Amino acid sequence: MSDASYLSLEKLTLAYGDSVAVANLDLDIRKGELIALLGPSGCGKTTTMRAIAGLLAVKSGHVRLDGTDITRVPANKRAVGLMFQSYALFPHLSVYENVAFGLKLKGMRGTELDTKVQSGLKSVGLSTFANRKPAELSGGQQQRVALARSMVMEPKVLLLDEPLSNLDARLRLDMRTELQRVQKETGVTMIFVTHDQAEALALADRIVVMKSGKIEQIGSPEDIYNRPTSSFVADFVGFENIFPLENGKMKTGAGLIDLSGDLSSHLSSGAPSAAGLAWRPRMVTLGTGPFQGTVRGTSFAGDSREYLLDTALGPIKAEVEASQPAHALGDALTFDLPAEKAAPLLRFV
Amino acid sequence: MSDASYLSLEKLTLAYGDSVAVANLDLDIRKGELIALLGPSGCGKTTTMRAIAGLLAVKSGHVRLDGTDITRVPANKRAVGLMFQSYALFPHLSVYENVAFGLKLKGMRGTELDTKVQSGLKSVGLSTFANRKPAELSGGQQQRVALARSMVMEPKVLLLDEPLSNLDARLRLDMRTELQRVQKETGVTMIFVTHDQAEALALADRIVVMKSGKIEQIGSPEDIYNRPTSSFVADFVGFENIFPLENGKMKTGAGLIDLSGDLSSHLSSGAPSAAGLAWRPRMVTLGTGPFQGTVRGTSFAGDSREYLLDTALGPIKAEVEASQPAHALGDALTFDLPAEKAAPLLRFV
Amino acid sequence: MFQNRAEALALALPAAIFAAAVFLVPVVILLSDGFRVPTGGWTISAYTDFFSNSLNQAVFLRTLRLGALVTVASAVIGYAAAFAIVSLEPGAKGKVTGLVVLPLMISPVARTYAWIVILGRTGIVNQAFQALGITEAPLRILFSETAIFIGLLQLFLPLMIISLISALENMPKDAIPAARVLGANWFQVFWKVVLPLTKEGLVIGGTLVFTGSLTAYITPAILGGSKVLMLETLLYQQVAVSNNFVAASVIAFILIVMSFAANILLKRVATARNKQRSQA
Amino acid sequence: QEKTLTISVYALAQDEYKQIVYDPFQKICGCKLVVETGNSVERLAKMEANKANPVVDMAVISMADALAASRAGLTDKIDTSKLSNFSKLYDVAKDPNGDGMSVGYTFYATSIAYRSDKMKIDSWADLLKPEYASHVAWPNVTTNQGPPALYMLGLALAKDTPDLKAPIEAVGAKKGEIVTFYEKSSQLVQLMQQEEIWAAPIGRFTWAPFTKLGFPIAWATPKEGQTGGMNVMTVTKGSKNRDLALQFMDFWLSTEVQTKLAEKLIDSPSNKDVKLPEAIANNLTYGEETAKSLKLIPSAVALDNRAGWIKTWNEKVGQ
Amino acid sequence: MTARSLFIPITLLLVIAFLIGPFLIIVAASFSAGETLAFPPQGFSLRWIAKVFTVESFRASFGMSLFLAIGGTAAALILGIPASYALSRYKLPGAEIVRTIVSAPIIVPGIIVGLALLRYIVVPFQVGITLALFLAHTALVLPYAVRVVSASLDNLRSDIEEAAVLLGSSRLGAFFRVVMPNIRGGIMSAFILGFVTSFNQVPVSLFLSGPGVRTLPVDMIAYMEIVFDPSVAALSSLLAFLSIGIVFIAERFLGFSRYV
Ligand SMILES: Nc1ncnc2c1ncn2[C@@H]1O[C@H](COP(=O)(O)OP(=O)(O)OP(=O)(O)O)[C@@H](O)[C@H]1O
Ligand SMILES: Nc1ncnc2c1ncn2[C@@H]1O[C@H](COP(=O)(O)OP(=O)(O)OP(=O)(O)O)[C@@H](O)[C@H]1O
Ligand SMILES: NCCCCNCCCN
Ligand SMILES: [Mg+2]
Ligand SMILES: [Mg+2]
Repeated sequence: MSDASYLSLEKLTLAYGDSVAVANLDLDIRKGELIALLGPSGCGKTTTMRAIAGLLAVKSGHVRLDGTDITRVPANKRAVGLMFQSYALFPHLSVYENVAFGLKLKGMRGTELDTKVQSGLKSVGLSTFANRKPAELSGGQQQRVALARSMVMEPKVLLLDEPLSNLDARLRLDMRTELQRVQKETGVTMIFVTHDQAEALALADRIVVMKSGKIEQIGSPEDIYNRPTSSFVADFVGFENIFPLENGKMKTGAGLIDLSGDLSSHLSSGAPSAAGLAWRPRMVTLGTGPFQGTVRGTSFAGDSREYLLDTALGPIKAEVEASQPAHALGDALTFDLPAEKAAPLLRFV
Repeated sequence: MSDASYLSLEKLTLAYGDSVAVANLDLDIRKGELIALLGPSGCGKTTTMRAIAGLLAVKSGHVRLDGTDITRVPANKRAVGLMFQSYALFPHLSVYENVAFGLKLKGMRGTELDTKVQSGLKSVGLSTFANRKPAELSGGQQQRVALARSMVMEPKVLLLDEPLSNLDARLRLDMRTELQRVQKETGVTMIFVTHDQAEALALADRIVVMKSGKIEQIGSPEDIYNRPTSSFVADFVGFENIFPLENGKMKTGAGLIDLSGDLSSHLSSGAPSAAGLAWRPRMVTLGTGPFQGTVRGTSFAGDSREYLLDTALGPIKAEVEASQPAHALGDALTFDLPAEKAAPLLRFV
Repeated sequence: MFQNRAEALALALPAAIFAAAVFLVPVVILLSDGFRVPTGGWTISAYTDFFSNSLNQAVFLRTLRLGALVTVASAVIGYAAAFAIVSLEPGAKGKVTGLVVLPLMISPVARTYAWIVILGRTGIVNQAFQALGITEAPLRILFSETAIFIGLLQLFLPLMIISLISALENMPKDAIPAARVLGANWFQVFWKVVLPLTKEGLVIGGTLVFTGSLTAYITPAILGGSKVLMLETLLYQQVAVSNNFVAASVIAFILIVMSFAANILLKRVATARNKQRSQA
Repeated sequence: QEKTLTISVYALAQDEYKQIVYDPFQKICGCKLVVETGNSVERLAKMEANKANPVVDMAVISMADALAASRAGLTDKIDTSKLSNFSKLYDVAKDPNGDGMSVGYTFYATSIAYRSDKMKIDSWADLLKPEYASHVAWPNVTTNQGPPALYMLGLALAKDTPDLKAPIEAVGAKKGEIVTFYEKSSQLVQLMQQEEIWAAPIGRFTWAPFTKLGFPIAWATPKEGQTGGMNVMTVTKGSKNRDLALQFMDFWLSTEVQTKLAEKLIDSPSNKDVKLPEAIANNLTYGEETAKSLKLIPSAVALDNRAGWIKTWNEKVGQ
Repeated sequence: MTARSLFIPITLLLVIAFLIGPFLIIVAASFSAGETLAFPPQGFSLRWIAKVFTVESFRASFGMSLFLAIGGTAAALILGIPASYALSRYKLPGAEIVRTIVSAPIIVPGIIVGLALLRYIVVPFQVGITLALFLAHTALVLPYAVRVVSASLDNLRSDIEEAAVLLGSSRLGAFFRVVMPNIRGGIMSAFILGFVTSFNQVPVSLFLSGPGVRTLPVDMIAYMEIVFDPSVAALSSLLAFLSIGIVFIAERFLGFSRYV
């Protein structure tokens, strides 16, 4: 075992009956690393987690933890914690007892147990709900019980399946901090699924992007966010203006168009084999540039304002600071897709 | 009935047993309006929706729809749709049958039914899953079935309880568009709970912020986002730097400090009775200004970078464009809380 | 949605009234005979008399023991079997359940006769044991407490399995995986999660088995060779031979109390696991 | 309006009874016959419950139960002058309990069926011999064969007190060896077939199946003699169809009907005019001599000692 | 994993062998030429099967038993399902009392039930025996209906009923459309247990029999009292296969709601 592969998935294939959900997945995770698992609904995130936890029989491939092949080790012997997307709280147990469940199984008793459970409840803000049954809690409260239940266990690997999806933004920030604190204190290796990119960016050491049961890209948050390697990842992380390249030309609604000199040289120096180019809405410059467009839609997003433009290239999304003067539907605008900002894509899928 | 109160809640009090979850709530909603319900976990959002739908007996107060008091009208006679936070899919029915359920009850049959169900499934991207049972779907897929099931019904009022919480960002954008399309086509009045502020801002005509079973503020997205009236709302929507005012002075970790002339005049003209002031991290200017701070934390958030500063005023959060030069932990910085950007708070809670 | 008291009563009362009128009242009147002094007034002397007899005590304890053994065995086997059945594919599930149900339709007398064929000195079991060299001479399994145990278990196990199947079927799907990842071994999963979530099934199944074992007459009579007295045997003697219905009602009441106690005990057992001290 | 006669009988051989007794009688009387079946106990219990408003007109029960019924005031004296066949009955059947309340219509011997190749039975006590006991099934005291068998064992042990203490103790002492104390005689054929047992005291009416097993099985004639039992007819007190009931009883006791029932091996006749071929007779309890020789327990003794027998039995055998 | 995957087939094999073993002896005997039960069976013949159909009293009592088992179980389910629904979905005052009352019939020895009903229902109210039997069997099956169905309902999430109502179903409709299909297993179990209990019921029926009214198991016991010939085995086998048929039909019937 190298340090770089504390937890490793090797050619992991997982299936429900005959339908393969995850195929040939390879992934190495360092000890203490915090991995965010991203990907569209149904791409196999939960499935992968269940296999790591030992809840799903592996069709082929291996799971190794700390040098040992645990592919056939039963779930209760893995020291892998899992917070279920569906919470899976025990309906017959109170909040307190739900959180205490695993600790008791470890043999913890008395004040030690109580202190631990109480602090777990406190960390998710549910101290006053200890005696409620799960059915008497709101959705977000249930989710926090599930979170507390898996965190107090301090497993070697903690898998969190959309741990914060039902929490408000404010609370989510607190919980993020809490996760980081626990991670720092216990050095746990953590994989969490999230659909909230801010969360992934803020928390993760590395982000794994999955697509249809396969890994599409692995990288640091900056990598994924700024340097998506494929059109799929680019689209997924918010590069909404994406164009394929064909013979060095950009394929648009208006046909193949030559790249500007800037862009052309930017590419040939940085990514000579690029198969496409992508710009986030925020990267599109409005009010100046070689292209023409008409405002077809607009929406407010707090700090900024988004415009949907009808252009010869096809629809273009642009985002500008909310403090800038607003454009109305039907306004004609010039815009640019600045060369230095374009993300070159290696694969176009 | 005035147009401004197509759906109205009057002094609505809701309780579980003896514990009051929602107290004396008043709310008027226009026909065709799209309301976002925001608030911390456990504040009573689901409870309110259940009461509107007729699933929860009203302790006191009234629910009126289109001029009729429906407080005691049974749930199935209300023409109010609800998408459950827990999905509540019928486990024994296929995805198709789940979506067709309500339509069949309306007497729809044959091709009309089929067309409708298929288009519902298509709109949530689940056409190929029609024959699966809910247990064979991923979390996000289940959520989309629930969404489709409630949308195809085209009720007068559609209540969506965290409809998109388990979807990835990309899909969430598509679903948003879909919701807007349906809303436009059918003119349905919609209330949705979301913890995603971008969603609330982008979709909602008005936002209702709840706290502990009461309404804290109602307003347009711009209002809520830029002009929170209370420290609670300010904090909730991301004004992370909040200070109370005492006798015209700002109460900070360094004691009461005088307001700068700018700020003072800004206040006395705009909000003479302000009880507090708030700045978003993005409003804090770094590198210049009267205050001093040391970088204690930093985090990446895609487009931007966040700094947590230790200052005499207390901890301050600042956010700057990621393209700006980065500061390291321990760096000393000057900063300003610009007067013109401060949001004056009427209540400090 | 479900806070309407009138609605609840309207749903529950017909069954309750029916059971009370058709069943409870006549039975209570009959049983009250055992508490009556012929000259008027009430007494429990029939019960103190019954228990002061050492034979009766022994029979009582034996009945209790056998009932408990059969109940525990059927619970253990029943859970394993019900678990296995529930995890089958829908089609196979129906067929296997059908197989479990089949023996229930055989007349209990015929079934005990079949056990005579199986357990007899020249029966299949003894033949197998001898062929495998496990025993030299044929074992005397028939006409013993063991034979009664086997007969009763076969008679009542299906009731337990069927009760448990319906309880297991709707158990929340992720409860067991959740317990597993929290470190529970299969025994703990069962004890702490499955048992409390299926307690209604266990209570009903256990009560059926226990009560059935207490009041079984034919099986102890035939397979026990009447060498092993049970309370129901005494009851039957009072009714069938002595025509003493008051004495019979005393024994019946004791049996009822035993069943009722078992019912309560079962509920306790199933719930005990989650009565935990919470210092919150 | 058609008259209805309700009778209460043992549940045995109802198809044959219908053919031989019920249907022909309905033709003769032009009345409707309703038949209730069951064992003595439950039928007596029902008669008792319906005492004020009797449902049954005529009941067929055991001799001892008949005495119990008459003691409980459930039956009436039988006007034998209305029974044309009364005089044809064996004397023992005419008034078995001596109270004028019952008439015997059939009786049976009880002795020991045994494997003649494996053992030799000369006395009831032979069953308890060490080399035999572990191949014997003994009737439970609660069965009809139980007390008579014990009674005969008492005679063999020369300790024939009405409380049957000595024979019960003797059986109790061998309880570990004795294969089973049977409740239903039907299981004996099974046990005999499987060679679990070689011998058991049985009533003659269950004899036939043993002869078909393919083993040498004999009917013992122990030196103490055979015992047995008698079933009788009674008329319910307060019956509204007394004459019809008597007419029915008379029909049943007729030589023709008794012969037919005997030929089907259902009931041994109590009518001495019945003549049977040897093959049939051998499977029944037939003939005046046989009838007279049976050592029956008097009903009063049975009734008065029943509870005591059971108590002793439970202590010695059931413990 | 392998231990677990073996657990299921092995458990099932052992349990079924144990439960079905005696049944196979009975079936074998039904088709045997011998006079007793035996294994291996002695020869092959259909005479015992044929004999079953010639015993006249079996026919009448079979009809009675079938009526009681199906009618009584159906009546018990009609009374019991609403009660179990109330018990598991509502906060019912006195719920424990109701539960105890409806469950009581399973813990009282049958002889006592039969006698009590004879003395205090049949005689004083002059209730017909058939009706009395029907009432008694309904009462006896009621506990299964209530408790077994409760076991299913308790674990069934209740939000789906709310969802059905919001999609336009009436409360009753929601019950039939989304509750019933999901507790079919429980109802089926209750039906099987009830049917079998009723059909095999001896002690209660002993006293509740009257002129011309008898149940099959009582008849069978009477038939077997003195002579056991394999026709009883044959009858048992026939009944077992019939019950499979009935269970199958009930399955179809209960499963019907799936397509409503
Ligand atoms: N069945 C219940 N019994 C008792 N209390 C309940 C019940 N359901 C909810 N509550 C309580 O009522 C309050 C409001 O709950 P509600 O579900 O409306 O919250 P919410 O705003 O939807 O929260 P979330 O965002 O976490 O879903 C919470 O404090 C919750 O604990
Ligand atoms: N029990 C099951 N039987 C059959 N197919 C299943 C089952 N569970 C999941 N699937 C399918 O496997 C694929 C992967 O599912 P998984 O739950 O891993 O997705 P996910 O990435 O977690 O999605 P989400 O973000 O929506 O939760 C999906 O297409 C899903 O439909
Ligand atoms: N299922 C219980 C069977 C009880 C039988 N007792 C009655 C004895 C009457 N023959
Ligand atoms: Mg998932
Ligand atoms: Mg909620």
